[in-house]
Formats: sequence, structure tokens, C-alpha cells
Amino acid sequence: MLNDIFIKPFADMAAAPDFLLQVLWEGLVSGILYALIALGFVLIYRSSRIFNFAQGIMVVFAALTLVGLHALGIPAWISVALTLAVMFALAVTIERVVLRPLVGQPDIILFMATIGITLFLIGGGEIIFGGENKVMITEELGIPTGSVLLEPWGGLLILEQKDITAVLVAAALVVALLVFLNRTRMGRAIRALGDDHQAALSVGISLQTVWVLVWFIAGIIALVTGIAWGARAGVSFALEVIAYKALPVLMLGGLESITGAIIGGLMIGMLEKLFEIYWGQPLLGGNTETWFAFVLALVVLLFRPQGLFGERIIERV
Amino acid sequence: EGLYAPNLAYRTGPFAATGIPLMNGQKDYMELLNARDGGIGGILIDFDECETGYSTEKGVECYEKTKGQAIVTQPWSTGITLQVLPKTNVDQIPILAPGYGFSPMADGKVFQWAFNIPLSYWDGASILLKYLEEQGDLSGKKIAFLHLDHPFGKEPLPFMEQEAEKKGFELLPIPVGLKEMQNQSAQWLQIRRERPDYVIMWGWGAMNAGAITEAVKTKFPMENMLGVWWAGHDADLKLVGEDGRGYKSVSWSFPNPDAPIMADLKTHVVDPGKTQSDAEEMSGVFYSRGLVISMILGEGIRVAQEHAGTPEITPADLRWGLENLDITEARLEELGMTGMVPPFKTSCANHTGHSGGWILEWDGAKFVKATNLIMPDAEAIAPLEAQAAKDYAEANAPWPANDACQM
Amino acid sequence: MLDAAPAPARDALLEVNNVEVIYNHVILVLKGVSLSVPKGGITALLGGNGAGKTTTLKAISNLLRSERGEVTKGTIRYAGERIQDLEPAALVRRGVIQVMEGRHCFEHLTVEENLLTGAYTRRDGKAAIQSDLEMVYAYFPRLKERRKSQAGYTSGGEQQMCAIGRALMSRPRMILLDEPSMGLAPQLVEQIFEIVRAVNEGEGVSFLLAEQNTNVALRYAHDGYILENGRVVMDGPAAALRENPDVKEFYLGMSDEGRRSFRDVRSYRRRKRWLA
Amino acid sequence: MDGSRTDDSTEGQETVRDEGHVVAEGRRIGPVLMELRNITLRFGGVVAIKDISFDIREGEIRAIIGPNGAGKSSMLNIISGFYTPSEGALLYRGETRPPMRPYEVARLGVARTFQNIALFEGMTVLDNVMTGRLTHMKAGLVAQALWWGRARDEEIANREVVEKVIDFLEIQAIRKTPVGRLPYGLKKRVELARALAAEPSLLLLDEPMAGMNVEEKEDMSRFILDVNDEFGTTICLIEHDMGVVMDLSDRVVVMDYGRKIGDGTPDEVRRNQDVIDAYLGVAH
Amino acid sequence: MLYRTAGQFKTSYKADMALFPVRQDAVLLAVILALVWGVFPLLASEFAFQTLLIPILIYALAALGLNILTGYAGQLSLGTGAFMGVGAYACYKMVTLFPWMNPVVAILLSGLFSAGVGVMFGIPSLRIKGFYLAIATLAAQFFLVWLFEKWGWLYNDNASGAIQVPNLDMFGIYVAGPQASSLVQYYVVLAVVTLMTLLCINLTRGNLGRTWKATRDMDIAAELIGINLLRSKLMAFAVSSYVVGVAGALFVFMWRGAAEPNLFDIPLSFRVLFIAIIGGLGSILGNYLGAILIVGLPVVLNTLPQALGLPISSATVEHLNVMIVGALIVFFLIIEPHGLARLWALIREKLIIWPFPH
Ligand SMILES: Nc1ncnc2c1ncn2[C@@H]1O[C@H](COP(=O)(O)OP(=O)(O)OP(=O)(O)O)[C@@H](O)[C@H]1O
Ligand SMILES: Nc1ncnc2c1ncn2[C@@H]1O[C@H](COP(=O)(O)OP(=O)(O)OP(=O)(O)O)[C@@H](O)[C@H]1O
Ligand SMILES: [Mg+2]
Ligand SMILES: [Mg+2]
Repeated sequence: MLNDIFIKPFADMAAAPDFLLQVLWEGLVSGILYALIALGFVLIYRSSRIFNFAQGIMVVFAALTLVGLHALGIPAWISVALTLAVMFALAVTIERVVLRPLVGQPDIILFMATIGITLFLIGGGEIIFGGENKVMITEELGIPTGSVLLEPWGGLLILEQKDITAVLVAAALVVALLVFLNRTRMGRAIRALGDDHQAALSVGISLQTVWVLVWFIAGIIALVTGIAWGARAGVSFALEVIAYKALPVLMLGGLESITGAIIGGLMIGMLEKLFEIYWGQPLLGGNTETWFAFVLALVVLLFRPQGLFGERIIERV
Repeated sequence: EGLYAPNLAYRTGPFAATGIPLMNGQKDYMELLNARDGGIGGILIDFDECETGYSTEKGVECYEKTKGQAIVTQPWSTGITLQVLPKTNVDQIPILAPGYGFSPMADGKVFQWAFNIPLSYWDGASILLKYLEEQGDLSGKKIAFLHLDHPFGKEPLPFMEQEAEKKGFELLPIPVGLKEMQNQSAQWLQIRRERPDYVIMWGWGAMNAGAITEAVKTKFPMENMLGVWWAGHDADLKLVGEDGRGYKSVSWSFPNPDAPIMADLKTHVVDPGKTQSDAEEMSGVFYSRGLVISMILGEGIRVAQEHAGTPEITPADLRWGLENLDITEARLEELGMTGMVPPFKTSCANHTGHSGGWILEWDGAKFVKATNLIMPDAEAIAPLEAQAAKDYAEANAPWPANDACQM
Repeated sequence: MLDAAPAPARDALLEVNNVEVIYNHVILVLKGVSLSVPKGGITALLGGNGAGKTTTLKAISNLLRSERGEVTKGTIRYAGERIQDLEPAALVRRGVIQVMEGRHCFEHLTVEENLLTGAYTRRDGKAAIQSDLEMVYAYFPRLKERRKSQAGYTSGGEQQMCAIGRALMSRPRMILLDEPSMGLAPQLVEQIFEIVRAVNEGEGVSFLLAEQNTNVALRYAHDGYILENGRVVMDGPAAALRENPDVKEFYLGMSDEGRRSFRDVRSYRRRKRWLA
Repeated sequence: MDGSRTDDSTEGQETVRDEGHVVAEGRRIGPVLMELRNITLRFGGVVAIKDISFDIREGEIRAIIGPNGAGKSSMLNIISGFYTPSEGALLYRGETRPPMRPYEVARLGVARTFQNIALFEGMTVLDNVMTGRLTHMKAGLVAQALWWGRARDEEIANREVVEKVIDFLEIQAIRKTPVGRLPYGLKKRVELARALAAEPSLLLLDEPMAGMNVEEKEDMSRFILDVNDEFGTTICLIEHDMGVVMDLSDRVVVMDYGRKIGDGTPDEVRRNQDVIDAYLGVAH
Repeated sequence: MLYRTAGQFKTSYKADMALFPVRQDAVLLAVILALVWGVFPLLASEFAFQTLLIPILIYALAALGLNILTGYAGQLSLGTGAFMGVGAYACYKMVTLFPWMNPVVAILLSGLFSAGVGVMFGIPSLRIKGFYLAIATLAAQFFLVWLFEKWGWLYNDNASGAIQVPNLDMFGIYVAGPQASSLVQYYVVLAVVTLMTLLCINLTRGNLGRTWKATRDMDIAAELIGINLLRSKLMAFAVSSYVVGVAGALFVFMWRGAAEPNLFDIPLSFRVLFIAIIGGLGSILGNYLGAILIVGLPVVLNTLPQALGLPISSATVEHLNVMIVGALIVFFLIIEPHGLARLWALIREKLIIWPFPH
């Protein structure tokens, strides 16, 4: 028993290093995708302390819109532009209809509201696009689809080119966001807003503008995520469930932290894969990925209640 | 107005993709009967859908809602079937679960009201294994059983395990959680590590697309991958097209574009714009399976009407009808459905009919029959069925058995 | 003298006319408040707890909405323009900014970042903002010391300064100051009011300040209004108010023989004449 | 301020200084209740309190004053166990108090109010004050669930105590209003009520009169004095209004930048040059 | 003036602490009780029992449990579904292991198990706050559901992996399982729910209730006035999970008749959360109002198109449902973030001062 837990798994890893690499790579890629969703969360949380549950469905929605538009015979890149327009419209509507009337309400109320939005989008999306699984227009977007075959230690390592692209794009996004938040006036406003929106109002920061902007950026991120993930497993509402994985990622990384989202994403992506392959499947009957991330996050939180990179919780009286 | 035959359909949620063509097929068939023959036995069929989204909870709600006037309930999910199963003895409504549900339902003496015509999951598993044996002895081989972690996916396990014992192959069950259908990299990494000789897939909904793309990605030899009939959806394989060549799926139904019924459908349903389907979908396996499913119900009703001597049949009459189906080649001819389903015959003791099935193969663009009809291994299945039925009845005592049935 | 009529407006910059405010649709708080702040003037808004000072200020700066409060009657004009329906942001751009009661700093931002957010609406370039930052630091050296620490961890007084400094950063024409002296050390109070005066005289910024510390407030203000549960009960030039016996008694705690000791409070109890 | 008060309070302070338990102004000042020895408190880099020692005697009113950021609140937080000092020791009734969770300190009979009001916004005034009695209620889960026997009697008994406090602080009128809606000043009063309800032996007040006008300050003063007199409660308060501090307190600690720059009777403090420079300024 | 409170004076604190200080409330309640105990059962159809009455009660109870944790003690939980599951599985094991056991007793006992599990997952709540804590509960959610799937012993290793409620009788009447009549089940549920509600009302208005609210409103201050946070929070987790667990047992034994693991998955948790929040956090009444809305609405919406004879496919109806529910959630949050209960309270306030505006 102990042997199965502490020795065998590592022996297996050593035995087939190429396979280990493959596992890590798979973990990395899904980790990146979790992280991308988490990014959307973070941004919105930063600006309004809103825990935006709708991020997941926004991913689906963006992807479906893109595919749907293209299905109407609109050239890929134009559909991308149009999709962005749609996401912008969405941001404006949400701000007008949902956020504005709920200014200053307790976090949990806004959280609920975003769940409301989620349901609304699910229903609407199903009506507009239908429930069938669709193919992401990968080639049309000029994303390389082949796969790179490496042979470390004479083994086999399969790297999908589209995954590589996803990784690169994600990296770029993160850098951009970091700069935006910490270096720009708007970025400062966003963070201020998250701290105390009353005060923010009083110094003339306009909730409307900031929120629309933030939700729009979240929309863009959603689109990127949608493309990346859709390229892997087609586009359908089943995709929404991956959104849950973003939650532990957030917690692990810290709700306010962009870097946290990324590092958390990668950590969770890889660790859950490793655990599933080397412990879960042999010892626990598999499917441990459904909970591992959460338990991991929980354990980490026990030691750092604000997550690895989250802002220190200020407690004063 | 007409016989109320509700269908607990799902055109929404992660399973809609595979559900919709079936639902369309079922619906169009009834539309056809109504439009062409004015229903069955002169009475219209009120074929109405209740949306479940494959959610067991919603399904039960639909059952409760419809059971009042319905002559039949078509739960459309093994989960829902299992939950309404015990109720049917009380409500006395036949469950029609063609090709799904609880395999032991074949034992009509115990499950008086439940039908899984024409093949049970255990039949399906048996056929697949027989086919594989034709390719070579299974002993010492390793078979991965990639299944949805859900009552549907677990259903064949008892039989598979028994066969593994007998035939001496290693069974490697790999569950796919509802949340992982889209992202099965973990499962496929496991497959890559375990290097099984075959992968048998008990998949449904988004899981199929996920599995097939992963298989292609990880370069698993497609010809060694086989699925249950619900994992043989054209759209899922169109995702990978050429790369999917060689993938197989057992099926008890097959599209036949030249069948007279297709022509009738065109004139009576498609042209009047009564269908929600389209040409591409209608040429697929699932749509035609939808037709067959409704055909089974239709035939049940017809037989029941003849027996009852009135078109206004009761659920009880329908049960008699479904217990006395005899779908011969000749009958299929009359129905204009030649080659779309193997002939089969039910009885009060045999609620499945065990029609047998074909192995279909994806040729890169569509499914083609790869074999002739293969029959399930009855000797292997029957005792298991009997036992399971008995256990079930005990667990749910008091459970009335149909002792009137002398067979 | 005791009537609630608005003071004769000598080219009033801000005019509040008979404003009524209701919270949560049920709680009536302001029952027709009228006041006016002359251009370049310092006007004090005095009154006990719950009198409605904060509410009045928020009504002016349009911060009520997010507290489920609303102006149900009356008009508010700034530089002759009706500002009731403007966004707070728009107001700030017009030069009206509020320093809120209590310490509303951005906890997780550093003191300096806090100050910089004050300049959010400004478009006149980094240089100008930098020089103003220096100005603020000149006013509050303490802030300069703690510029790099998170505002959430600074002491009450430091946060108060931070809030005021932040307001100055927006180059306002009119500042609504809510209880600036609350929780500040006496020196600091004087200091802050000195700053208020300096700013008022230097950059000609007008002030409307809600204060409990009547004593100081009336020393620095030009004129004042006294609010008692939602109504203006007295108003006039600060000097006059300071001399008013009632004000002396209830707000300055003076009686004819000078200030009474807090130890003696148990032997007597002040009673308000006009709300007997 | 008016010279008249100086002499009699000096006399008071004289007696206090000689031997611990002599009647000062008809009020008994007992032995040392809480002593702080060489307390130092650091937050990462920031040194909030540097090696401060002082004591609080039973029955006295002890004031802590000092410029903003001096470390007054932090000092209170240390006494009430919210911060644990980096160095130094607390002695309660003579023996060193081991590091405790705040709630344990509260059960020792230390109650307090807060600089930035910390009421339970979601509850009515009555409930808020009732929470003050928590430490006195023992009924078990079941009894409470059944609203029976001990649970009910306790509820009523404590309710009576609370009502007394409510009358005492003259907040009967708002008994059933949610505190969220109360104006600042009243909130402060409710907070005091909550602290009093616990019938503490040591009462810590962090700027009880901030943001109040004279009239309200006088009311507050009255309450503080009455509590101190009638229940003999020891009080330690932080206040910026010199008038109040000088009039009410028996002894005053002056802090500046975390250091103690003065300690003694109001008059001593008022005369202390460092204090004048650092804090009082010319105004007083 | 319907709601005149003037003239109703309290002469003793006891009277003042009575459940219904205002007479009209008591009357109203009496009417409602009469309805649910007497009138509904007589009039209700099988369909009404199965899709409205029984589920509304059960969901309301679950929401009540959640409300104790989230509404009163301020600990956001997204794991309600799983805790209901624990209750259900515990009950299933008990009745299958000890067939002699009285089903209602079994149901009440099963709550203890979920309470235990609840406490276990509640322990982190001392350090972890707010949304971060939600993760602890999500961990519970996903882990437990996974366990329900993997741990064959829980469902007696039957092939389907689902639990089937056997026919259980009490004094010769079937109360659970296919043979049980809806009427009987309705009364059992009603009885249990009524009892639970009463107990919860007492807890929340008493000392414990105040402890929880204090913890919720400002935990630092709470600790500083002598509340042992860990104890208060764990107590909340225990009580809440107990109620939720009982609700779960009822859910399966008195209503569903069978359950597969993913029935207890996150959508269930959310539905209960909706009910609690739409109904009003920190209120007892709210749970019922919320349940009526969230459970009743889809049923109504589903029957509407046929009633109006609209030619909408049931799928579209379903989507519209989802949309409308989503929209309604937002809508209600906007008109009254503190939920239907508060809405009622406001109306009441208005009634009291009616006809005078303020
Ligand atoms: N958000 C709110 N909801 C309901 N009532 C409120 C709200 N804010 C303030 N009030 C009520 O409005 C009245 C005036 O409050 P306000 O804060 O304006 O008084 P104030 O003069 O600023 O008092 P203080 O000097 O203590 O700040 C108070 O009685 C208070 O109860
Ligand atoms: N939790 C904390 N973390 C970091 N620094 C702190 C913390 N609490 C207090 N400080 C620092 O310690 C110093 C003293 O703070 P404290 O609140 O005790 O001042 P104070 O004397 O109460 O001032 P005021 O009169 O303005 O309330 C301040 O500089 C503050 O920044
Ligand atoms: Mg105020
Ligand atoms: Mg302080």
C-alpha cells in the first residue's frame, strides 16, 4: 500500500520520462486554459469585487458567436471583429441592466446576479445557436493545426501546434494585462474601485466607464479562451463546466492577482494531471480531477488565506 | 384528440448534440403516420415532447406531468428509466426504452411494464466482443472500457466483467465524468500508458466528440476503437473526418436513403416543412434510428389496437402490443424500412427481442456496414439477466411478478 | 434669525433649495433643507448627530444613489446649473468634490497611489499632477513619510489626511468636507483648518464643511447653517452665530461664566429651547 | 482652561500618588488592575509601539492621548488581545497574562468600543446590546432549539440587564431599529451600551467622542462618569478632545510615535514640555 | 389600517419575545397553516403534489439549512447539494442495513451524518473567509459527489450506481418507495419541515442566533466581545448541515424515489442558493417564498404555452425557462437585494403606517 503511494508512482515516472513530459504538457495546456478563464474573473473582481460567475458562459457564448457568424458565410477575421462587437454590446448591457442598479450591494448579491446572467446566456445561447457540438474554425483563423512530434529519450512527445499557440497567446495576454493594471491611470482606477466604490465615485471615477471597459476586456479574454478550448474539443455548452476549474485556480492564486491566476492555473493543471495519472487512476478509480484542484486550493488556503499571490487581508479595528 | 404518446426528449444541454437527430427522427415518423395514414388505426398520434435536458430530475418531472393521459413513457435516459421503473408497477404505464435502460428489463416476467427493444446494452457488449473474437482470440488481450460515469455508462460493466473472466481478457474500465467529457486528456493519457489492444467506448453526448478527437490526437489506431450504438453519431466523426477512418460502432439500425419511407417522409413531412431536420442529418445513422424507435412504438400501438379491437387503446393494451411484436423482413418491407433494422420478435417473457446488430465502420465520410448481422450470446446473458432481475425485485419488495406469463 | 429661509445669496456658487431626501423609500431624512455657498466662501454646516449633514453633502455630490437614498424634492444648483441628475464623475469634472465622512481611503493602494487617484479626472499632464502631489505633501508631511505604505495600515488620522489630500489632487473649485476634524489630534485639527483656509484663500476654492466641532468650524467659516433633524434651524454669518446665546450654549458648550467642566455635566442637563 | 479645577485635582493626584487606595474625590482608586511592562509592537518594518510601560488602577479613569498614528489604538488592541506584543508582558491583577485569543480576554472582563464603529450592522440595537451578554449565557443547543427551561429564563434574565443599560444610556427609543440606519453618534452610544452590558471590570474606549458636538460629548461624559462611579468600572479611554480628557481622567498617558512621552495627572501632563511640543501645542 | 400595531402593548419581556409580537402576523400564520395542513392536501392533484407541494417544502427546508450558514452565520456555502447527498446516502444505508428502522427516525438521524461532514469541511472557515471559503465548500461539493460515484458500498454496489428507495412502511402505511401515496409523503414532509422550522426559529432568535449574526456582521468585533469564532462557525456548519442533510433525505425518500450521484451536483447547490437568496438571507420566511418562486415558476412556465396554445417546441420553452429564471433572479435582486422576505417586511411597514406616506 505505502509502496503504491510513495514509491511506485515515482518509479513509473522515472521509467517513462517521455510519458511524464507528455502528462506535464497536457497539464500545462489545460492549466493555461483554466488560467485564461481565471484572468477574466480576476479583472472583474479587481474592479468591483464582483465574483463573476458568468465568465465561463461568456467563453461559450463568444466561441458560439464566432462559429455561428462564420457559419453564415462571413469571413473568419470579420466574424472575429463582429464577435468582439457582440461582446462589447454584452458588456454595455450587463453594466446598464444589472450592475448599475446593484451598485453598492453586498458581494454575494452581485455574485448571485452573475449567476442570473449565466442562466440567461445559457438559455439565450441555446435558442440562438442550438445545443449541438460545433467545430471551431481553427484553420480559417490561421491557427496551425499540425502536431510536433518530439522523441526525448527515444520516447514520444506529441505537442499540438494549436496548444503551443494557445500557450503563447496566453502569455502575451498576461503581460499586457499586468502592464495595464499596474502602470496606467485606468488600471489604478480599476483597483481603487475594487477597494471602495463610494470613495472612487467621490473622486470622479465613473463606474460605468470602468465597468464596461473591464467587462469588455473580460469578453475579449473569453473569446481567446473560447477559440483555444474550442480548437481542442469543439464548441458546445458542455464547455461551460470547465469554468468551475477556474475557481480553485483563482483561490490558489489569489482573487486579485493576475500572476496568481496564471501560476495557479499552471500549478493546478499540471498537478491534477500528475495526481490523476499516477495516483488517482491506479489507486482511487480515476476522475480525481473533478475535485483535486479544489482540495489542493483548500489546503493551500489553510496556510495562506488570501491565496498565493492575493492581497493581504487587512484586519484592523 | 388522438393517442397521447409523450417523448421525454432533450434538445438542450451537453447531450443535445446527440439527442436532436434522434428526436427529429422519432417526431418525423409520427408526423408521417399522421399526415399519410391519418395516424394509426384511424386515430391520430399526439406525439408531444417534454424537455429533460438529460437531467434525471427534470425527466421524472416530465414523467409525472405526462403519465396522466399518456399510453407510454419514453424516458430517453438510463437514469430516468431507472427512476420511473419502480413507479410503473403502480402507475401501470409501459416504459419504452429502445436500445437503452436497464438490461435486465429484458425479463418481462419481472419487469412487466418495461421494454428495451430491440437490443439491451448487454446484447450490445456481447456483439462487440463476438466481433473482436472474430478478429482473433481475446485471451491475454487488454480491452479498455471507456465509459460515461453515469448509469448509462456503467450498465454493461457486470456483463463485461463476467466475459473478461470467461474469455480471459483484461478489462480496464475508464470512467469519464460528466464534467470531463470535453477534456479527456487524462483518460487518453491512461490509455496511452496502458496500451490496450482495443478501446470500447460507452459514450454519449459531448463525450463522443471529445474521445474521438483525443484518440486521433494521441494517434490511437482507429480500427481498434469501437463504440456502442449511441457512440456512432456521424457528426461526432465528421469532426475528425478522414482521421476517423476505421472507427467502428455496433448498431441495430442503419440509414437506407432508398427506402420508400424516406421518399414518403420527403413528400409528407419535409416538403410541407413539418420537420426540424435537414438533408444531411436525415442521411445519418441517428436520424434513421429515431425513425426505427417510433416505428417500434407505432407497431406496438397497431398490434394493441388489433388485440383490443378499438383504436382507443389503454396503456395496458399497449403493453400487450409491445409484448407481441413480430417485426419480420416482410413487415419491414410493408413499412418501407427494409434494411433499417434487423427483424425481431418480443413476448411477455422477452421484452427486448434481441434483434442482433451490425458493426458499422466510419469510412472517412459516413458509416458503412462492416459486417453482417451478429447475434448476441444469449446463453451468456440470460442467467445474468435473471439474477439481476431477481435481485432488483427483492430490493424493491413487494414487487409483483407476471406469473400469468407462461414461457 | 431663527427662520429657515436661505441666506441672501451673494453670487452663490452652490444653491440648495428646499431639498428633501428619503432613504429606502421610507426613511425621510432631509425635510426641506435650503442653503447656499457663496463663491470663494467657507460655509459650515453644523448640527448634532443624525441631523442630516452627511446626507445633505451626499445629496449635493450625488452619492446618495448607491445608498438607496434619493432626492425627492427641491433643486440643487451649482454655478447656476442644475446638478441633481449629473453623475458624480461629471460633478468632479466641474470642480465639485466630496471628502467623505469616516476614512474612505483605498485600503490596498499605497498612500501615494491614493493621492494620484484624486487626479483621475485631470487631463493637464503628469508634470502638473506631480507638482500638486508635492503641494499635498507640503501640507501633510506625515503622508510623505508613509507614502509607500498601504493606506489600509495607516492610522485613523493619517487616513483622514490622505482623504483630504486626495480631494485636493483634483484641483477642485468647491470641496464638500464631511467632518474633517473627526478623530484628529487637536493640533492636526487646527492644521487642517489652516490648510482649508489657505486653500480657500490661495486657490479660491469654496468649502462646504459639515462639522461637529462647532468651535473650530465657526472660527474658520465665513457663515454657517445649523441643522436639526433634517431642518435648517438657524443660519447666518459665522461671527453672528458665534455670539448667539443658543449656539454658545449647545454647540460651543459656553455658558455666561465661560466653559463648564465636563465633570459637572452630571449636575445639570442642557435643554434645547427651540425643540422643547 | 479655568484655573479653578487645578488645585482640587492636584490634591486628588497627590493622594493617589502616596498610597494606592485612598479616596480621591469620593471615588475609590484601587490597586493596580492591569500593568503593561516594556511593550513593543512591530508590524513588519513599522514599529508602532516602542518599549512602553504603564499601569491602570482599579476604579480609575485612565486616558491615553497622543498625535495620530502614535500607537494608541494599537495599545488598546494589545490590552484586548487583538494584537500580541512583539516584546513585553501584560500583568492582570498582578500575574502575567499568557497570550490569549481576544474572546478569552473578553471573558476575563475586558470590554471595549472601537475607533471606527464596529457594530453588527445587520442586527437591531437590542440584539447588539444583547450580544454583550454572550459571555454570561450558558444554555445548550437543545435547550435553545426548544426555547425551553434554562434557555428562556436566561434570555429573560439577561434581557432585563440589557434593558437597564438601555435605559441608562437613554436609547430606549431606538431599541428595535437596525443599527445600520443610525447616525454616527447614536452608533457610538450603542457600542458603549454593548460594552457595558458585559458588566466589564475594565472598559476600553477608543475615541468615544470623536465626531460629537459639545452637547453629545457632555452626555457621553455623564455616562462614563456614572459607569465609573456606580459600577466602579475601571476605564481606559483614548480621546483627542483635551477638554474631555483633562476633566474626566485621573491619570493620562501621552504617546508620540510609539514612545511614551508623559504619564501622570492631567495637570502634570499639561505642564510637561515634551507633551506640549508633541501634542497639545499652544492652544492648551 | 390593516396592520395597526398601535394599541398592542407588551407588558413583559416574555410577551415581547413571543414569536409574533404583532397579532396580525399570528392570524396570517394560522391561515397559512390551515391551508397547508387541511386545504391543499384535499384539493391537490397527484401532479400538484409531485411537482409543487412536496418539492417546495423540501427545497424550502434545504434553503433554510443553507440560510442558517450563509444568511445567519455569514459563511457562503456552495456545497449544499453534496450535503443533501450525504443525508440521502446515510438514510439509504440505514434503511437497507436495518430494515426494521422507522423511516422517519432514519431520516432525522441521517442529518447527523451530514452535520458531521459539514463540521469537517467547516473547520477551514476559521482562517478562510468570504469567497475563499466558498472553495472549501466547493471542494466538499465535488469531492463528495465523486465519492458517491466511486464508493460502491454507499449504493450497495448496484449496477446502475444509483440508489433506489425501497418500499418502507410505518404502522402499515407505506411512507416511502414506489408504493407510497403522495398524500402520505406530503404529510410526512410537512411534519418534518414544520418541526425543523420551529427549531430553527428558536435557534436563530436566541443566543446562538445572535452569536451567528455577530460573526456574520463583523467577525473581528465579535471575537473581541467574547465570541469564540471557531465554535460559533462550526456550530453553524453543524446545525446547517443537519437541516440540509434531513432535507436531502426527504428529497430522495419522500420525493425522488431514486437518486444518482450527479443529482446532488452543483446545479442543486445553486438552486438551493437561489432560493435562499431570492427569498432573503437571514430570514426564515424567505426560504418558503423563494422556494415557491424557484420551484413553482418553471412548472408554470412549462404549462403556459399549452395553456395559451402557443406553438413553441418544448425545447424552446425549456430554454426560455432558463432565460426567464435567470432574468427573474436579476430582477428580484434589483428590486430588493434583501429578498422577498424583506419585500414583505417593507410592505408590512407601509401597511403599518398606511395610509400616511411617512
Ligand atoms: N443609508 C441609510 N439608510 C437609512 N437611513 C440613513 C442612511 N444613512 C443615514 N440615515 C439616516 O439619516 C439621518 C441623517 O444621517 P446623517 O449621516 O446625514 O447625519 P449626520 O448629520 O451626518 O450625523 P453625523 O454627524 O453623526 O455624521 C440619520 O438619522 C440616519 O439614521
Ligand atoms: N495592522 C497593522 N499593520 C500595519 N501597521 C499598523 C497596523 N495597525 C497599526 N499600524 C500602524 O501603527 C501606527 C499606530 O497606529 P494606531 O492606529 O495605533 O494609531 P493611533 O494612535 O490610534 O492614531 P489615531 O489617533 O489616528 O487613531 C500607525 O502608523 C499605523 O500605520
Ligand atoms: Mg455625518
Ligand atoms: Mg486610533
